[in-house]
Amino acid sequence: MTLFSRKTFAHGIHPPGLKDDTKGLPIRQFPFAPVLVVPLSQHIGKPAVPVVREGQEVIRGQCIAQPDGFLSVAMHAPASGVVRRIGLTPSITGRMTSGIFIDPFPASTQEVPEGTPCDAATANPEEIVAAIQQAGVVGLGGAGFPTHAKLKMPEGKSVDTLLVNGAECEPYLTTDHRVMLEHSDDVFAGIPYLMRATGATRTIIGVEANKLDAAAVLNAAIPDGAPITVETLPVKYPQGAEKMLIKALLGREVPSGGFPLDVHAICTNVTTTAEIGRLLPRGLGIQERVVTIGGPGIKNKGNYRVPIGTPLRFVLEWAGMEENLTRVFLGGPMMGQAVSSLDIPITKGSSGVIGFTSCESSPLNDSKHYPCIRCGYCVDACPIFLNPSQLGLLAENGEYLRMSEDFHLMDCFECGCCTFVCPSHIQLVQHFRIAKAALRKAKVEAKAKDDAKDEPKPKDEPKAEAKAKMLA
Amino acid sequence: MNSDPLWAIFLNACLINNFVLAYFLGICPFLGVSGKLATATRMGGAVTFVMVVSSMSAFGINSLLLMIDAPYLKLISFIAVIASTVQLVEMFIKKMSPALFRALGIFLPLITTNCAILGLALFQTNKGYGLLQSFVYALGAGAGFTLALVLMAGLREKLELAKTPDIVKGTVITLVLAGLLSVCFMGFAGLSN
Amino acid sequence: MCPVLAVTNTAKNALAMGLATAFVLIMSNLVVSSLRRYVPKQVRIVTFILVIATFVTIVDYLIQAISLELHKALGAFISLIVVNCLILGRAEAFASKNGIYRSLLDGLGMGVGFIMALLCLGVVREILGSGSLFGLQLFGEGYQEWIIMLLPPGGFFTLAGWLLLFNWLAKRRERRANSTGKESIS
Amino acid sequence: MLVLTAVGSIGGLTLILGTALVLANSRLHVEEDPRIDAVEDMLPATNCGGCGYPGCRPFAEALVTGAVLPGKCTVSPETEQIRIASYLGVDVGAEEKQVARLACAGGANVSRDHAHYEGLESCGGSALVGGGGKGCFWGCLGLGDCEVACDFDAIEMSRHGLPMVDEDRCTACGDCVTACPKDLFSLHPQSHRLWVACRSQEEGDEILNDCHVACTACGRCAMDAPGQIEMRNNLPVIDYSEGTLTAKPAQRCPTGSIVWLDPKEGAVRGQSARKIIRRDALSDAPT
Amino acid sequence: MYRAVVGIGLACGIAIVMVYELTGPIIRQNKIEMREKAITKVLPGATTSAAFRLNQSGGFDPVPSDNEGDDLVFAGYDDNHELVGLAIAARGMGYQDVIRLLYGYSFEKQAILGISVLESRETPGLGDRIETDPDFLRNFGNLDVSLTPDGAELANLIEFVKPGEKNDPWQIDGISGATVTSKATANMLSESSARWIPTVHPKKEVFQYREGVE
Amino acid sequence: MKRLAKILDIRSSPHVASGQSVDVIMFNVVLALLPVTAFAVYTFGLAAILTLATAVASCVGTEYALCRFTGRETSIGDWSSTVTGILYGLTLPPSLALWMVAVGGIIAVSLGKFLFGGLGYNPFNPALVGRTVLQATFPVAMTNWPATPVDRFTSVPSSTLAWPFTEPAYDAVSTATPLASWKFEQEMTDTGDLLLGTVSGSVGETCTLLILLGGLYLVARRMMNWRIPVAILLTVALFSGLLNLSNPKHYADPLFMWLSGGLMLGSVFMATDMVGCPMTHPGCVLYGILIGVLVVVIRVWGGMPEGVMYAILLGNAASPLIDNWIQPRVYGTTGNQS
Repeated sequence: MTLFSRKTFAHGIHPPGLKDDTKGLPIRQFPFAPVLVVPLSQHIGKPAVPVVREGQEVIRGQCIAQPDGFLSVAMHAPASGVVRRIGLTPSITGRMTSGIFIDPFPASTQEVPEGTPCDAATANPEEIVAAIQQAGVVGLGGAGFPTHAKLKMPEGKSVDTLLVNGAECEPYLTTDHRVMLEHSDDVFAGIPYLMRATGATRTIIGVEANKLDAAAVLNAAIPDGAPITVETLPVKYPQGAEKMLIKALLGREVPSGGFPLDVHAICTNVTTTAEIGRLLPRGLGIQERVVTIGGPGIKNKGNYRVPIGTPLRFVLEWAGMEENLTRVFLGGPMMGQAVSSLDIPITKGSSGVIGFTSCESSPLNDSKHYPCIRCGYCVDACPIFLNPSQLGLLAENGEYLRMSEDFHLMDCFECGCCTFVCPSHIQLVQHFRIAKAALRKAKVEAKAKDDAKDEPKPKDEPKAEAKAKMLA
Repeated sequence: MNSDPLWAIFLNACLINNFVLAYFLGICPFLGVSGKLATATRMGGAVTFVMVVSSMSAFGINSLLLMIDAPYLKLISFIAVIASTVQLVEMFIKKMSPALFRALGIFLPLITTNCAILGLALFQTNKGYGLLQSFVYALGAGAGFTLALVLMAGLREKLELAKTPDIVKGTVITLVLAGLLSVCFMGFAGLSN
Repeated sequence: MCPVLAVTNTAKNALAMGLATAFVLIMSNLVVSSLRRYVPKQVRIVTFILVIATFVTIVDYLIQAISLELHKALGAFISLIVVNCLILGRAEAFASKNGIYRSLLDGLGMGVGFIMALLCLGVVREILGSGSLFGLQLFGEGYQEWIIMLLPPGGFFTLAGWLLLFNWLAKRRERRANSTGKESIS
Repeated sequence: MLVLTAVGSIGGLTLILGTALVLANSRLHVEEDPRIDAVEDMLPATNCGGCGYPGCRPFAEALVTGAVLPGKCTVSPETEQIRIASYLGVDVGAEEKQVARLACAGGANVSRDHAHYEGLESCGGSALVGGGGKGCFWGCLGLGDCEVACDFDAIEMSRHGLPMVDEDRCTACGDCVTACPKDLFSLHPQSHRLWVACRSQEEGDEILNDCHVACTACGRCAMDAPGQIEMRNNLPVIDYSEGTLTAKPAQRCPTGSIVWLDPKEGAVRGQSARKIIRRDALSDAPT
Repeated sequence: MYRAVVGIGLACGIAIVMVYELTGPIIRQNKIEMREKAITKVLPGATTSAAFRLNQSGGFDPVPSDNEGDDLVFAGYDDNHELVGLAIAARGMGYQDVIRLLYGYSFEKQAILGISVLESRETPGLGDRIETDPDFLRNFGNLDVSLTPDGAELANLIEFVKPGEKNDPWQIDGISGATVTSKATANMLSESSARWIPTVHPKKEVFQYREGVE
Repeated sequence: MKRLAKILDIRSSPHVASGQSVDVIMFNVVLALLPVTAFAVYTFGLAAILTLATAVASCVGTEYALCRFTGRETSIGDWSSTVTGILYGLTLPPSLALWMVAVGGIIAVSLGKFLFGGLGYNPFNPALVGRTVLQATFPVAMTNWPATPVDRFTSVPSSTLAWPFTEPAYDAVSTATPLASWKFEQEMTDTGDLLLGTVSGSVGETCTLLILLGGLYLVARRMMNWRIPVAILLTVALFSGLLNLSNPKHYADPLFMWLSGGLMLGSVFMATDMVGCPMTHPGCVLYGILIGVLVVVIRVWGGMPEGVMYAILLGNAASPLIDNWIQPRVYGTTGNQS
């Protein structure tokens, strides 16, 4: 382990860490809510298909929904209980999605029966990929991308390095930190599955320097002879982003619009890795996840193992909230999404529940909004080397098409660095989200129109683009 | 005969007495085509090219007129020659590069009635420049025109996204910018000393 | 508009330039409209330019004959009347399609308008720039001239100022018209 | 002598130049259909895209090639379309006037918010933040993206934050349809009078806590007009092609989520629904 | 088509020639008057003038006075047909563009008697003070351009000095605030006088008044 | 379904911010300018106080009036017009008539800033717009440098209090700025004097050391891009150094170039105006080089002794082009954008 590695990426920002409240608190089990809601779409891709009926009794860990297609994963019952109904539930995206409502049996021991194990040493890559899909594993860092889909090697692609992402650069969040400290064995149990599935020959675990204890624990726990190294990285946001981590650890740049595979790397979150290491040898599926519950608006801060589907209202009531709690978001404060309804359940992607009170005057909230003064702070902050200032001006004028064509809007992954540093308090990220949504919509409309037309007309695509331009 | 050194002629035409910013020549295309940088660059190139061509033909015509001692025909023959030269160039571009033609659009015929072109021919004969001097003068004037046009286009592209008051948008702001650029160019005064 | 801006630094020059332009405008309108039947479409522009250039040459010599001083002040810009978009524009858009009488009226109207426009510029620039109007001192001895008004930037700024004023007036008129004519939709 | 030089040189000059131009004209001429310009002149030049082409010029090109009929232009008045049609010698191909309609009636006077949205004043923006905070996840966010998108000033936001479409001005260009992040707008022929002004797919009365005019999927309308209205995804779907529709289903609707759009009186609701509509906005506190 | 173009071209040609013929004499007269005015200004006392052109051999030929060009000198005569002096043109780069001016040379005083600006685009109110500033114009009341004893060159070249520091008769006091233009004026005078004075001075006789010359 | 008990606030991420703010930045620029201002007052006395006060008052007043007139929310609170006012005042000759100062201030804010849409959209530095337009308007007054009287704290030059629109009367004793005396008389000024500011010149451009101090403060607080002044100064040094080597008599040495005139004030406080300079670091360096070259060219070969303000304005004019050509290389792509 090199203690003070200077490996990092260019640009980025240094937000305050704010992890001290929870980083020393061990993971605790969270109680079961009176009703658990398992949304069928907790991942990117098609929703899973329920395989239970209303009124059916389920056992904890039982598969209750099967994947629909390759970009979809299975769902498992978070508790033993009875399926009350299958209906609409609000989700963090602001749309209603279908979910399975389960009333847990209050008296149940909530034990999980083991299933068919999958052995890392003997299984072939296809089996591992299938097992991971069946276990319902998605990226637990927050993105929600089905992990097995990453591991499936397309024709002609190869991977030499597996990167395990322990950067956890978001303020407040300490789940990865605790997992690395408490479940290093799971991490090292998970790594062989991933290496075997992808054919990677070495593994690097990247840990930010504010988690030196975790790095030390991992380093000490590396199995003898395993091609695994632990690297500490300078503390910088957004080091935990896939592209940034690859740049920091390998010095390679993922091509614009491409994937880590294009530079022979694959990147998984450390908690995801630990989860694979915990589930696969026992043939289980995900029924709970570690969540940091913190922020100034929360009374009993801590790291909890929360059953999937626990409604936020229950989480907050149980953890206790301050009187003047006004904002709650899932994930960290940089990229986490604001919660509009407390009926939203905890999903596989929820790495944190952060509550702010009305006293936490985020400068974005209260101060004046100024026009862009072209100070260039955002240009210096953007880890993707975009020009957020220009993009912001274009967005205000509704020039969405130019944003994507001339200024690489689609490379933006909404890390929030630009908005964080902006002295004019311009909601750059939100502008970009609107622009992307409008462009996506225009594209879909164009495609729909294309399909609907009997004779394909070349004029249709420009038309949709013109539309996108007109949206302001 | 004029004995100004070539570099002084170039600097003079390009910076000190910039056609657009000091002589108000070629304002129409300056206001019209300076909206987009890409177009402005091409327009600048086109004007420079036409300037050189018409400067050369004006020099020829002028020598001819001096030979037959008919200075009173200067203006009418200049305009005729320049107009037809430009029209030929226009047809040529339309034939050779429809894309370029489309980009410059209606402004190609505008070059015909672009005072900068005729002004160049007139000034050059008034100053009594020789062939080489005329050539350099045309190059300088074209470069100056392009420079002003490109600077303007850059500024206007930037301002397009600005919250400029409605009544100022368009011609007014362009004129103000031209005035400010003109003030800036005053810094070059006296350069050729 | 282009070439005439340069000589509007005094009201006198502006007036002279305006008159010269108006003269060319009216005469060329006349000639063009009377010739319109005989000129084939392909060579229309060429002949128009020839006609205009002729009148400009004539004006040039006339001014030289009237006052060499004035000719010196206006310089090569008289010749540049040829390429004034207005003249060719009117010839092409109006005179070539209308009768002599109407073309004459059109030329007169446009010419007067043009003179007014140039005067607007010239008056402002001379008053501020030299403290005089048509060469007449307006203020006392101690007046501090605003030199910039006599220089090219002053021309740009003055024109911008007038346009701004007109825009503002138009906007105000529009707003007034709107505020009465708007009905609510239920 | 002077006259001779002048005449000779000018004559010679014009002769040479004229020849050059004539030659060039024949050699370098680029063929372009003059009718395109003529037709473009007759089009409204709004470049709205309502015809399905990126602008008026491409539409003009398509008109000239006969790929499309003048009636496709939703903006230009009928007289202009007839002019174009007679110029090109084709049919007008007029279509019935379409207008944009909003499938939501939940203004601030009848609906509540779950959460208070802060940020850019744009529906598109707020929709991306937890759905915008409106109690009904399907409902109109009321920040007026459609109003901005409309090039014809046909949309104005009402006092209670709902867009109102001026059917006379609406050209059915479809910009509002694209602009609405909740996809509440759609284009319909003006003659379609019966209209479902709700998109909520929730079943039962619980939705009424969030919006008093939401559809509760009670199905009464479907019973009133069998064959013409059927319930799909907890929402009535009207089949306009099946016979003549009457205002009856709208009168029976208990929440007023089905309305009858009368050309004179505007949206007509049933007796029970009329009581719901309040003059002023609801307070944020839940009942 | 040809007929129309050529016809109109011919008509235009004729019109122009006619106007040229009509206005030509007046214009010529105007030009002469204007120059006379300038010559009177630079040669106090002169009322009439005659033009001479430098020929190949270094001599001067009388030419009609409506001729133009930089290689001309003008002799000025008073009411008694006495030669007052020569008016010589000078040109040089000013602050903004070329400045052309005329200066008067007196054979008796071997000095420059006055200048008149023919053409300048200098900054109004600043650079154009070379025409109006009385302090500056006073320099040319009697600016020494005397020749060396052998007559081959100027004894002292004209020099430019800071405002208020004129000590010698061949020095020109600058205008404060318009240093560049006044310096340019001094330079072009210096250059022109160094070239012309040695040439014209010995040929005083050539320029004496003759009948028949305007 | 149970309904929410309380209304939450929702907003787009990120939910935290750095706390940097435009008004704070502008206020710090004012702070950084304080030493220079204080020194100006010390050197030129009452005249400097009046000039600076009028400059600031006219700029802020114009901003306020225009905002009122157009019905915009007033933008005085962002301190930017104050910065403009101080910078503009610092570039004026101490004896300038106060009515001219006011005219320039009005021009600076209205023509230089407000017409373009206010803060953030002005392509040129407003203070320099005011200064340059004033230079073109009243060239004589703007190049008049009277010797500072001993009783500078009790009396003002006679020209200062001229009635509006009248030509000011100038005191007889005038001095030349170091640059002018070098340009027109080839006289060098002592380096020590230049450093300490005991020379004639504009109100705030004389003391180089204090300007640098202010600049260092801003750099330390990361409110200024140090690359711009460094690029300008290095270019000037290199270019004039080469000239100086080729002909020491004819061309001044780099140190003199650095310390004389408005180069320090301009490169530290005006060229670095965020609104008018390019956004990327390479762009800023290019911009600095361009300004540096123009400064030397205008100073050495141009008609005027000083060219910094023209150079910076031309740099401003060129910065959209620079921004257009030099875009950051986007992660994962090989070439430039667009």
